[in-house]
Amino acid sequence: MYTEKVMDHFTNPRNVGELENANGVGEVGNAKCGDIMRIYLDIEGDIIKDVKFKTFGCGAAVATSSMVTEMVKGKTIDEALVISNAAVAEALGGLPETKMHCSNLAADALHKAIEDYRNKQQKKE
Amino acid sequence: MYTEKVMDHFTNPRNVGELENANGVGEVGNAKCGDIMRIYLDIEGDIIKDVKFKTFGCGAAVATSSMVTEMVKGKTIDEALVISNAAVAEALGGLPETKMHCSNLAADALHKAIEDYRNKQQKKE
Amino acid sequence: MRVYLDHSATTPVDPEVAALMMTYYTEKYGNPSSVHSFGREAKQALEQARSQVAELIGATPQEVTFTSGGTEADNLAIIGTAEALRKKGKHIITSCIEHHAVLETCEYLGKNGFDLTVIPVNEEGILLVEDVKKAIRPDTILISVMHANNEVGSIQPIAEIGKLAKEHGITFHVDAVQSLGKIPINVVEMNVDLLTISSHKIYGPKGVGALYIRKGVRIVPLVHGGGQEKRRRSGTENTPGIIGFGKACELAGQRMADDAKHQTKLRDKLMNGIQERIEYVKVNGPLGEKRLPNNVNVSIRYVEGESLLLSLDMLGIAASSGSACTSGSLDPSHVLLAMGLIHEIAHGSLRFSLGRQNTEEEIDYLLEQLPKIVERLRMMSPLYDQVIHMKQA
Amino acid sequence: MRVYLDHSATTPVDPEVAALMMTYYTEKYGNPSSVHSFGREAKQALEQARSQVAELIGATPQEVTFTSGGTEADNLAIIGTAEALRKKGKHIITSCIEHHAVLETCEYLGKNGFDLTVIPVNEEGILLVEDVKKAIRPDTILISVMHANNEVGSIQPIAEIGKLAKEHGITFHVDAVQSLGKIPINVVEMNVDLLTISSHKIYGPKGVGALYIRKGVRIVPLVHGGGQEKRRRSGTENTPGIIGFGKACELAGQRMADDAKHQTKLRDKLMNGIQERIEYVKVNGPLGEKRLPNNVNVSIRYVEGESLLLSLDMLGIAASSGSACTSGSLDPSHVLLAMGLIHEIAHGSLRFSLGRQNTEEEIDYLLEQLPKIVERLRMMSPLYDQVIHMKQA
Ligand SMILES: Cc1ncc(COP(=O)(O)O)c(C=O)c1O
Ligand SMILES: Cc1ncc(COP(=O)(O)O)c(C=O)c1O
Repeated sequence: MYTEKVMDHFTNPRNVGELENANGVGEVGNAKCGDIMRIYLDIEGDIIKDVKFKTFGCGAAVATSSMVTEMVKGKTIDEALVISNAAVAEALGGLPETKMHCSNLAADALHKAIEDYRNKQQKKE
Repeated sequence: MYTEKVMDHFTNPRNVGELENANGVGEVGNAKCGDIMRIYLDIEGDIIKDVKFKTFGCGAAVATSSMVTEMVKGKTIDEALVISNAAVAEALGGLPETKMHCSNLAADALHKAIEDYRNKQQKKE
Repeated sequence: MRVYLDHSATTPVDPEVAALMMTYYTEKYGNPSSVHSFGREAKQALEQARSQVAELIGATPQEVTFTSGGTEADNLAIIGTAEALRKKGKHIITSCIEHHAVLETCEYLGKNGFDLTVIPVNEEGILLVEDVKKAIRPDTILISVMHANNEVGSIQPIAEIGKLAKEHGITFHVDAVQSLGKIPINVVEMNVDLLTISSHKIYGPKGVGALYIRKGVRIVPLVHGGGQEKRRRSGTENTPGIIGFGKACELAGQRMADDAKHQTKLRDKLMNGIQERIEYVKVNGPLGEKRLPNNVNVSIRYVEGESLLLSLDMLGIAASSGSACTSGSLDPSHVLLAMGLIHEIAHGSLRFSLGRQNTEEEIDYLLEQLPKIVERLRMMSPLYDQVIHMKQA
Repeated sequence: MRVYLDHSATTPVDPEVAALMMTYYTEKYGNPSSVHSFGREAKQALEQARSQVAELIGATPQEVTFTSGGTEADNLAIIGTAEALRKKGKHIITSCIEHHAVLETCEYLGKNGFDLTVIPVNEEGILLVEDVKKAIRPDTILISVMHANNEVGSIQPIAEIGKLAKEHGITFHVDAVQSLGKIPINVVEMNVDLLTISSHKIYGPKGVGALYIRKGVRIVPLVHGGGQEKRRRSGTENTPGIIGFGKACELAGQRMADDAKHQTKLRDKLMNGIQERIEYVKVNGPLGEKRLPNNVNVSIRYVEGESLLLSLDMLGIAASSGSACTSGSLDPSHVLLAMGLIHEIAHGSLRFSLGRQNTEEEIDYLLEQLPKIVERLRMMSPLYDQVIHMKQA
């Protein structure tokens, strides 16, 4: 069903947890659908210095969350914004068809977190 | 499918052939249905002295023909007339359901042969 | 260590059954419709299997029609009755916890001119006879209720519904796929007209099932052709499969009491063990006699079912879940939802279904591993935050 | 000596196939829908089998839907198309020599609001493309014609009919149960939309078949439930059976040329041998390229088919017949009648269908025994009297 890479990220997810000093947090999904992903960003200047996630969901949900955190760590906001859900799935070597829509939302969570960061910055200004 | 007795009568049919001096011949069935039985009787006084048959048909048709000849040889006409198709099937230890109607006509052929004998006798008188 | 705890999904074929089948694949391979000896030996074994199946459900062999499985038998029962009785009425009653093979078939008919009433269940997953009674209309032609539920093991009041159906002259179909071989079935005592059973849930081969059709009950065939199975189900008979099913039924009859005793013990050990070792756990389905001896179903809050399954799988433990993610649909188990569970909790449910070969050691292993898995996933879960915060406070 | 010459009825399972299946009965027994490793290993093997089947008919794996056999696949093709296209039209074309799985299904639809045209055949048992063309109406939704006939081995002009169907935008179904593994099949070159195949005719297990459904062709399922096989055929997959079918297809592909050569040789030897040794014999069906390599069909005048079969059977020889008595119906083979044979002669027909394992010695044995049997039965036959009298005169 899942690729080896998906199983690796599910078994040993990178960057699990919360960031006390997160300046951007994004959450997508809901418990009703069986998937919730929350991404915490620590952004300095334009750079994503640290990132963590918490996910309630299936194997694909956990693996995409883990994958996206790896993909953005150290990247600029602009680089992060071009990462799509499809790109995350691809980086994992693909996802089963049935998982492409409901559990492949990690990039959305990332984008929401960036949006949250920008909103907060604007308020500060 | 068939009882051992049926198979015995099919393999070693009793009284196959024609009777040159038959004084009663009866035929039932037709080639279209796949079953024709012809019975030859040699009747002296009231007694069936000899009997033979020829049959085109399935295993049940052959076996019932053979069986009925055994059942009537040496019997009186009246005894022969009470033999039914069902009695022949029973004497063979039963027939498959699908064969009870189309291939179980030997007693009918016998009765026809007796009828033929009686008609001929009447004409003689 | 490989621990199979998914016997409600399917079972291994009993070695004795498999060995018997082999003979009919490679040596006695005749077509039972054939006149010759190859055909006759197949036919004879086929009819012996029919008797073995009939025996286990209290039917006569003539009342057993073989199919390609439980799903086809359910379809034949429901569509076949609807077609046979469409002039008499258009109303069909079923329950909300039926297997998809029944529910989808009823819904197919619902879209093709029939009326459907779907009876609810209580929080134990058991349907109330009173509700069935209320649903009956003058044009009701069929009631279809399962004997035991595949997800939560709840046993339904079949004999009482059967009595009701009989009083009203309504055809009564029972899906007994999960109860066969686990608890006694008697179609006469239960007043059942049509009963679905499946081979691969009782250590027989996949791709074989049967529909009991009470003598005199009319049904239109689903599959047309050579007229096999007394014109009720055409197609060259799957003789090796059917013969395997027959043998499996014979063995099930012999072993039912022992199996039930053994599995009930493991079931209760597992159910209690999980509750002792893990917090925020809910047992789904009834307790005691109203539950199949081999079913355990629990909801583990704040985690999702598929993640649990994958984690168990990596330790060699095979189970199943009511999670939407394991079914390819968006909603979690319709059975758990019907029992009143909220989506969030239903998603985190696990079913362990025991079998003949399971041991205490296997249950111990599971009870040792599961808490660690749950802990790990909960630490990853945003839903668990509130609990952590509550605990810290 | 036991000589099996009824391979068109069913074949033994190849030992390699049977051995493979065993593994999936007793070890890798998971339900392919399950998430765990037991499920995944079953799923993977299932998909490999799908590729093996697709390969043999020139399809892509996604176009292969597994069923419980040829009969169900025929039903799914015909009823599924009729339901899917009922708004478009009500007219169905088929031939008079189809298998009952097609004919009975078409007749069932005929009784349920559809119009049927049944195309005749010539005396060789081959249908004329011209006749199909004439039968097409603006409301024709389906043409169903078999690739090779099961009784007389006649091969139909499928590619030409496929072209015609395509030109008219009509769904084209082909029952290829008898041709699979015997002569090449390519669904693309033949312009086929739906193709029925069955495992137990090609040394695979009984109870398994498949329907090729060309990408884009719509079909309503026959069996509703868990949504397996991309919702086209619900029910727990018969994985061991399907895996066996896949392997059998692979082997059939490898051996097809050799098998055909071997069987054509035996076929011609048998066909000629019978004609040399027995008087008043008629060969049914075409000769040469238009005939399946493994089919021999002869009418032996003045004797009845079942009697011939029983007599052969007692010598260990298994064959089949077009006699009404072997089918439980009153009429002999509808195929032989359609070819213009009179009842009387059709009743006395025999079919010998050759297989991979048959030898020259077996054919010699048959050719030695058959004349004696015929002689014995003819001496018993009232129909033969005229011949005897003619000879004596
Ligand atoms: C209650 C119930 N009914 C029907 C079925 C379908 O049976 P089968 O898998 O033989 O198609 C199943 C199992 O899948 C089941 O659990
Ligand atoms: C031409 C043809 N179609 C369909 C079938 C039915 O296939 P199955 O026996 O797999 O149901 C057969 C064989 O019985 C056949 O010969």
